[in-house]
Parts: sequence; C-alpha cells; structure tokens
Amino acid sequence: MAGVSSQQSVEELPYKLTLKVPFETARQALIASQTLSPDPILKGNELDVTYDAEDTTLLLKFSGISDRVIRVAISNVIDNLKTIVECIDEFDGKKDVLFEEE
Amino acid sequence: MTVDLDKYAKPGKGYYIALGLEGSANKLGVGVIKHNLGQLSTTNRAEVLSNIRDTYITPPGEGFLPRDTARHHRNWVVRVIKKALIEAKIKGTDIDCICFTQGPGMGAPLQSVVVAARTLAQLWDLPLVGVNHCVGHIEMGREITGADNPVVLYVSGGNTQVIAYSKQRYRIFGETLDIAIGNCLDRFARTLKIPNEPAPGYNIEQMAKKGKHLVNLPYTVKGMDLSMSGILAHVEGLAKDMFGKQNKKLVDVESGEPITAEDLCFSLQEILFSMLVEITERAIAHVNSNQVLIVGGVGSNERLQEMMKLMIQDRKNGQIYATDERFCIDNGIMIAHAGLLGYRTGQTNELWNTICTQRFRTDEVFVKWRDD
Amino acid sequence: MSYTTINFPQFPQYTVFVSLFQGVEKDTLNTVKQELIAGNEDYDFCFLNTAHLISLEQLYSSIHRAILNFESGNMRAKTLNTEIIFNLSPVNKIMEALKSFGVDEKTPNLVAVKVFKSEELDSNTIIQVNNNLVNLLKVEECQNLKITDELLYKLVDIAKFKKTYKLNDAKISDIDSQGQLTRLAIADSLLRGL
Amino acid sequence: MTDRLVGQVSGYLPNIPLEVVSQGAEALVFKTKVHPYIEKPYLQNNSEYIIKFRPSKPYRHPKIDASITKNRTIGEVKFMAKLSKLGIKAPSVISADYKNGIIWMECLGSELPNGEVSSLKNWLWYLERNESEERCLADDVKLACNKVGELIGKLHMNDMIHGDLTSSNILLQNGEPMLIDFGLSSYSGLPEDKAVDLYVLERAILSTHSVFSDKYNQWLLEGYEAGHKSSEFGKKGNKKLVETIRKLEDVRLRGRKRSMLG
Repeated sequence: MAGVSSQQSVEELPYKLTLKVPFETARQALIASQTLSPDPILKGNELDVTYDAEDTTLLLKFSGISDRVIRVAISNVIDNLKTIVECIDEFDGKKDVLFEEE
Repeated sequence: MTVDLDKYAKPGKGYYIALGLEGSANKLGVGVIKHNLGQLSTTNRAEVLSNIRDTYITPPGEGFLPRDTARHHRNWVVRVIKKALIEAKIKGTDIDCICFTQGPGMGAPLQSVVVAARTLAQLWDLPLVGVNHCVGHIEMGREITGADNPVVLYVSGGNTQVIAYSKQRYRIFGETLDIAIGNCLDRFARTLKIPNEPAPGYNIEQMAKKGKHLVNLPYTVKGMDLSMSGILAHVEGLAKDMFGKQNKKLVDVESGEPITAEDLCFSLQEILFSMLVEITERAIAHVNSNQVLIVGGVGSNERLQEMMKLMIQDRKNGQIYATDERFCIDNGIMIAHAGLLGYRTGQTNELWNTICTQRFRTDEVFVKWRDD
Repeated sequence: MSYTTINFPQFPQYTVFVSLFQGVEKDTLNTVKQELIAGNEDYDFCFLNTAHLISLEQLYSSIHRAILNFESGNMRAKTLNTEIIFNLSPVNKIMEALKSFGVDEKTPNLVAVKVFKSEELDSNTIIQVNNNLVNLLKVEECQNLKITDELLYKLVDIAKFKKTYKLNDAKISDIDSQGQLTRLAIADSLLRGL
Repeated sequence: MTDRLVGQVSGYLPNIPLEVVSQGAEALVFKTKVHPYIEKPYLQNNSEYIIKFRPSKPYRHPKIDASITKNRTIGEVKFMAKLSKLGIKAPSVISADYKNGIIWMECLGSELPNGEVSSLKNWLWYLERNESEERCLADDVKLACNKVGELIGKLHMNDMIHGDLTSSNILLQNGEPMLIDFGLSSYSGLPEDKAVDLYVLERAILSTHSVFSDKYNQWLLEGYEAGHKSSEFGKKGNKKLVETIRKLEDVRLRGRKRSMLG
C-alpha cells in the first residue's frame, strides 16, 4: 500500500532516513502501516513520512529539513509502535479467546 | 416516529455488543455495552458489561500536560482493554464494533488511544465508530437516568455548554466564552496547592462545604453565554494576597471573622454555579422543557445538583437528572453506548476517517438515532 | 384654601399635603432657609422652588419614591423632606440638590410638601396646617394657588430646568413639551448616582 | 410556582391589582390599571401600565441574588432611559424599586382583531392564519418590516445591543415599531455583537414565521441598511453597516454565535 506523503515535494527535505521494522507476519506489518498512516504530519513543510508494508516488514521513510525534526518524528512513531506491538502480542489471533484474570 | 435501530443487526444475533475507548483528557476509560434488539426503553435498558477507568494523577499544584497524559494512556490502554473484556466475560467474536472518542479533547491523548482502537479493529476485523465525547456523555446520561428529552448542562474540565436537542442535532444554546468550569476549578486548586487525588474539583468541593463567608466576585453572564477567566483571575489574586508573601489578612465585613481558603472555594462555587444555573434556566424557558440532565465531571458536585434542583422545582413537574461518578466522569462505556447507537443507524469510520480532532462541536453530529 | 392632599395606592397609611404659594418675599424666603437649617419645628415641611418643577407627575414621582425608601429603610437623606428633594435630583450630591430644588430667593414661588400619617389627619388639622404656612410665608390667601400642571408649566424656568437635567443634547422633537420634560426628568432622577 | 412569585411581588406592591402577562426565565411581566402615584400621567397609554418583576432565585446565595436583581433592574432602567433620550421608541419608565427588582413602565402596543397584543409576531401570525398570501406580503407588511429594520439600525448606530431580539419583543402601534424587554441588553460597538443581534432575530423569524420568513428577513435587512445610509451618522454609518453585514455572513456560516475549542 503506497504510503501517504504530504504536499511538500520530497527533494526539498534533504535529511533522509528509512526505518525497517520486522513483524512476525505480513498481515501484522500491514496493520501497523495502516494504523500509523491516517494521522496527518503536523508541519508538512518540515517533515514527510511514508508508511509501507513489504512482506513482513514495515517500511518507514522519513524526510526532514533537519536531523532534529526526524529524531522527534521517529520517537513519536516508535511510541505508537509500542502500543501497536503490545496490541498484537495481546490480541492477535485471539478473537475467539475468552480472556481470564492472570 | 421512532428510528429503526435494527437495520444493521446481524442475522440470528439477538443483541449488539460494543467496545468503547475514551482518552480525550486525563482519564483512560474502556467499557463494554450490550443492547438488545429493538428500541431502548425502561423495559429494554442498555446493559453495562464492564466500565474500567484509570486516571492519570499529577502531583499537587500541577495540571496534566498532553504529552505526559498520552504516555500514561499508552502504558495502560492494552491492559485496560483486556481488563474490560475479562470483566465483561466476552470474546472478540461477540463484539459488533469498536468505538473511540474522535474529539473534542487533547490531541496527543486522543491519538494515543485511537492507535490501539485501529490496531485491534484490524486484528479482529471489526468496524470502527468515531464518537463525539460530549454526545457520549449526553446519550449515556439519557440512558442511565431515563430522561427522554432533557436540556443538558455539560460541565467538565474541557467543556461548559448548555445543550438542547432539536431536529436531529444537539444544539448549543449557551457556552463558555473562554475557559471551561472544570478547568477553572482545577486551576484554582493548583493555586491553593490542593491535592489532585482523587480529583482537584472534588477537593475544592469538600473545602467549599466548610466555607461560610461569601467573597465578592464578578458575575459575568452575557446573554446565553458566560465567561470565567475574569473570575478565576480575581479569586487567584485574593488567594495570592492571603497566602503569598504579604499574607494579607482579609476579613469578612459582616462578621468580622477572617476569610479562609474554604471561604474562597465556597464563593467561587457559588458564583460559577449561579451563572451555570441561570443560563440553563434560560435555555429551559426557551425550549419550554422541564427536564435538566447534568453530565461531565463537575456534574458530580452536590452543590451544583442542589442549586439546579432548586431552579427546576420552580417549573411545572420539573425534574433534575444526574449520574454518579461511574458515568458523569469521563468513561469508556459512554463512548461504547453512543458509538453503538451510531453503528445501529449505519455509521462506521473507514481508517482514513479515524483522525481525531481537538475541536469537534457537539452540533456537528447528525443524531440519526433520534427523530423526535 | 387651595392646598391638595393625595394618597398613593401602595401607601394608604400616608396622606401627602401639597400647597403652592406665589410671590413670597425675598427676605421671607431667607428666613425660611435659616429656620430650616435651625431645624425649627414650625418649618417641618419640604419646601421646593417652582423653577425646577415641570409637572405634578414629576413632583409626585419623587414623593412616592421617598416614601418607598422611607418604608424600606433605604433613605439616602436624613429626613423624609430632604429625601423628597434628593429624589427630584439627577445628581448624587445632596447639597447640589438642595441648591437646585430647595428654597431659592431668586424664585418667589414655593411649593410646600408634608407627609402625614393618614390616621393622625382630619380636614380641620389640614386647614390649620395650610393657615400656619400662609402666616409663616407672610402671604395673602390669594397667593395660595391650587397646584396644577398648567400653573407649574407657567412658573417653571425651562432653561434652568434643562440645564439641571442636562437635556440640551437630547435629540427629541417637541423637547420642551411638559410631557416630554416630565418623562426625561423622572428617568434621570431614577438613575441618580447609578 | 407562579403563585409563589405573585405572592412575593404582591407583598412589595400592596393594593395594586396584577394580571400576569408573561413569565420568562428571569422575570414576570404584569399589567395593572393602577398608576403608582398619579391619575393621568404624560404617557401615550394612561389607562394601563406594565410592571416587570425580577423574583429572587432560591438557588442563588442571598448576597449574589440581591446584587444581581438590583444591578439587572438598574441596567434595564438605564438602557430604557438612554433609548428615550435618543428618540428610539421604547416604553417610558414610570418608577423602579431596584432592591426588589421591580420596574413600572408604559404599556405600549394595541389590540389586534383577535385580542392579542400587537407584537410583530402576533400580527404576522394573525395574517398568516386568517389572510391570503397577497395580504401577508402586502406593502404595509413590507413597510412595517422596513421600519423595524430601521429601528434596529438606529439602535446599533448608537452601539446599543438588544440581546434578545425576537418578533415578540417588537410591538407595532399604528404602523410604528417599538422595542421592549431589555433584560439582556448591553453596549458594544463590535460588528460581531450587532451581527449576533440580527442573527437571533433572523432565526426567530425563521422558526416562528417559516412560510414567508425569507421575505420578512429580506425586508428587515433592507430597513436596517436604509437606516444606516440615511442616518445622521453620515459616512461612518455606511462603514459600520458594511462591517456588520459581513460579520452576519460569518455568524450564519458558523450556525452558532461563536465556535469554541472543544
């Protein structure tokens, strides 16, 4: 699924970084990508992020006007990834499970 | 004419179950609700299967910041969802839809919760339903109290609105022109360094009960709206004079007794609640109603409820409705309930349409499940 | 005898005595002023100059409000008589009100007002009161005229009146009519100091 | 509830027969044939008078209640006094008891054929229910709406805001419009506040006279604009008009008076 890129053309954002996040299954990677992509980038002119799922890997391509901007964006994405991963660990494949008190 | 709420019922399934996620402010709430087929009524009530809440508490004198609140919600959301499923004794397969607060509220906290909602919805292949936080309060209040068409006073940390239903919209009749009442009380609690446990507003209420002398504060109602920032500045000024460096001794003119912090809390409540009751009364007269429903965290304040009751009693068989803290304080069950009503009238949100917004006015919602 | 007595529906327990005297001598006016200041019992009346009275409605409006304030303990002046004068005034300074509306040697016509308890009053005590006034003010009976709107409108000094009530900038047609000036004066005196 | 309040006001007004005319959120309005202090006052109607009473509110702290009742009553008398000085037709004030929240005022308006008071609302309703469409849109109706618009224009030219403009707060007496009920009135030069005043009336006309409301609102605005152009304020009048009308567009779009952070 093509990632959503903001209006700012990618060339003007010199700082680039790609993050590859491995998942157990391709479905999980796709779910992660589709969970992260809807939220708009606040400062479209300073930063662009594309989300893609290639097989079992989530591909995050960051372009920004400075390294700081990218670092902030990455920490934000990783925060959300934590929730996504925790959800996957807890609930993936357990739609038919009756959870009990540990 | 009543709206058909079963157009989207699953064949062979005699009920609906919805999971609701709330995190627009410092309370993270997950609730599971069950509706049977057919119209909701006194004989066919919605059933609360679970209603779990975890509140992000800050040290005395400090408010909750969006970033820290979002971190709290992220840490707890999966565990609270699990706890809600356990207590409700349901499986993913029982669930019809996952509802989430789409706004209004704080950006980062809303986003931290919707990430969990999107992930779970995709994992279990369930539809998502975006809910207006305030409509959640209204619908839950109506369901719990049985008030069919009340004028609603929505008073919380982030909102102060008087709302009345008309032609499939919850119309805003009057509202704050600056800060919300909960915010005003919380900020004064911080000025007095009152603990935030269980909630600053609750602690202000306990102190106000011990207050005796009324301190003069500006009364700022403007037509159907009201403004509170001036009152807050005024009462904070008094507090700083009394407890700051000069610790000026203020004295009550009539009794000669010194003014205490309790008196300040008492006076602040009296002036704020008088204004709220006045604009509510104006809306009630305008739509010729005799039912008042108070929702939102500040609605659990007994003095506000008492004053509202005194006002509504003056109207022919006037009736006041309020819910206890399980429902009037932000919770997940209200989002599940309002979301399920939306789902049963055909509302679902595709992933691209699950972006949360800080600004989401109550009257933007098309109330498809009502037709009175 | 041409005094007038009125009762207000809300205050049947009071009867108001009103009497108008034309052409009072200047030195008598000064004596009245001294005696009032000295608090001489015989002069226990509210004395008003006619230059600032436009109509009975204006006068009765202030008497009515004076009794209302007296009854509810809301009087701003010390006595009922001064309260009546003060309620005529659009300005919140008692001394200025006394100067404008009270005894004024430049205005030879006086209106005397006194509020009596209804039960303490019968027709001959009222006649006696009016006679005492005729003597006090050293006037002939023919100078004691029936108070009417026509007479007041003849005796009023419209220029002074409009200056005291600051009505020169009011954008109204027929501003100088008795009705118009009455309405504006009452409204302004109601808002004294507010 | 009304009898508790009627009892309260009768205490303040002994021997004054009271007939309830209307009861809003904040005040009760009575009619009486007895004048407080004179048989024949200088009023257009000297046979009947209006008494507006702001009762004490049991839910309010006594001190707050006393100061609000007093200030609101004073505020309303002040507003009405200012209107009469500016030659804007409104009831003249007869007397006031600020502490007890009582205002005596002139009783304006006449009786329509169906016995109702001649408010713009009752008149338009009467026409809509009993007359043909031509009659409802006849010239005298157009002229009346124009004059109402002009009157509101004059109010706004003087930076005065009515605050509760509905068709029941506008009375018509032999073709001349008058404003009543200034409980929510205020002073402001802001185009936004004037636009909200107009928007409230527009909504009121829309909801109570939906059949011909487009026409009525159009004629009202025509009068409002004409009032500004011909006013003694000259060029400044036109500038104020343009700003207010532009703001009216925003207020209409917002659907509500002001958008608020959620």
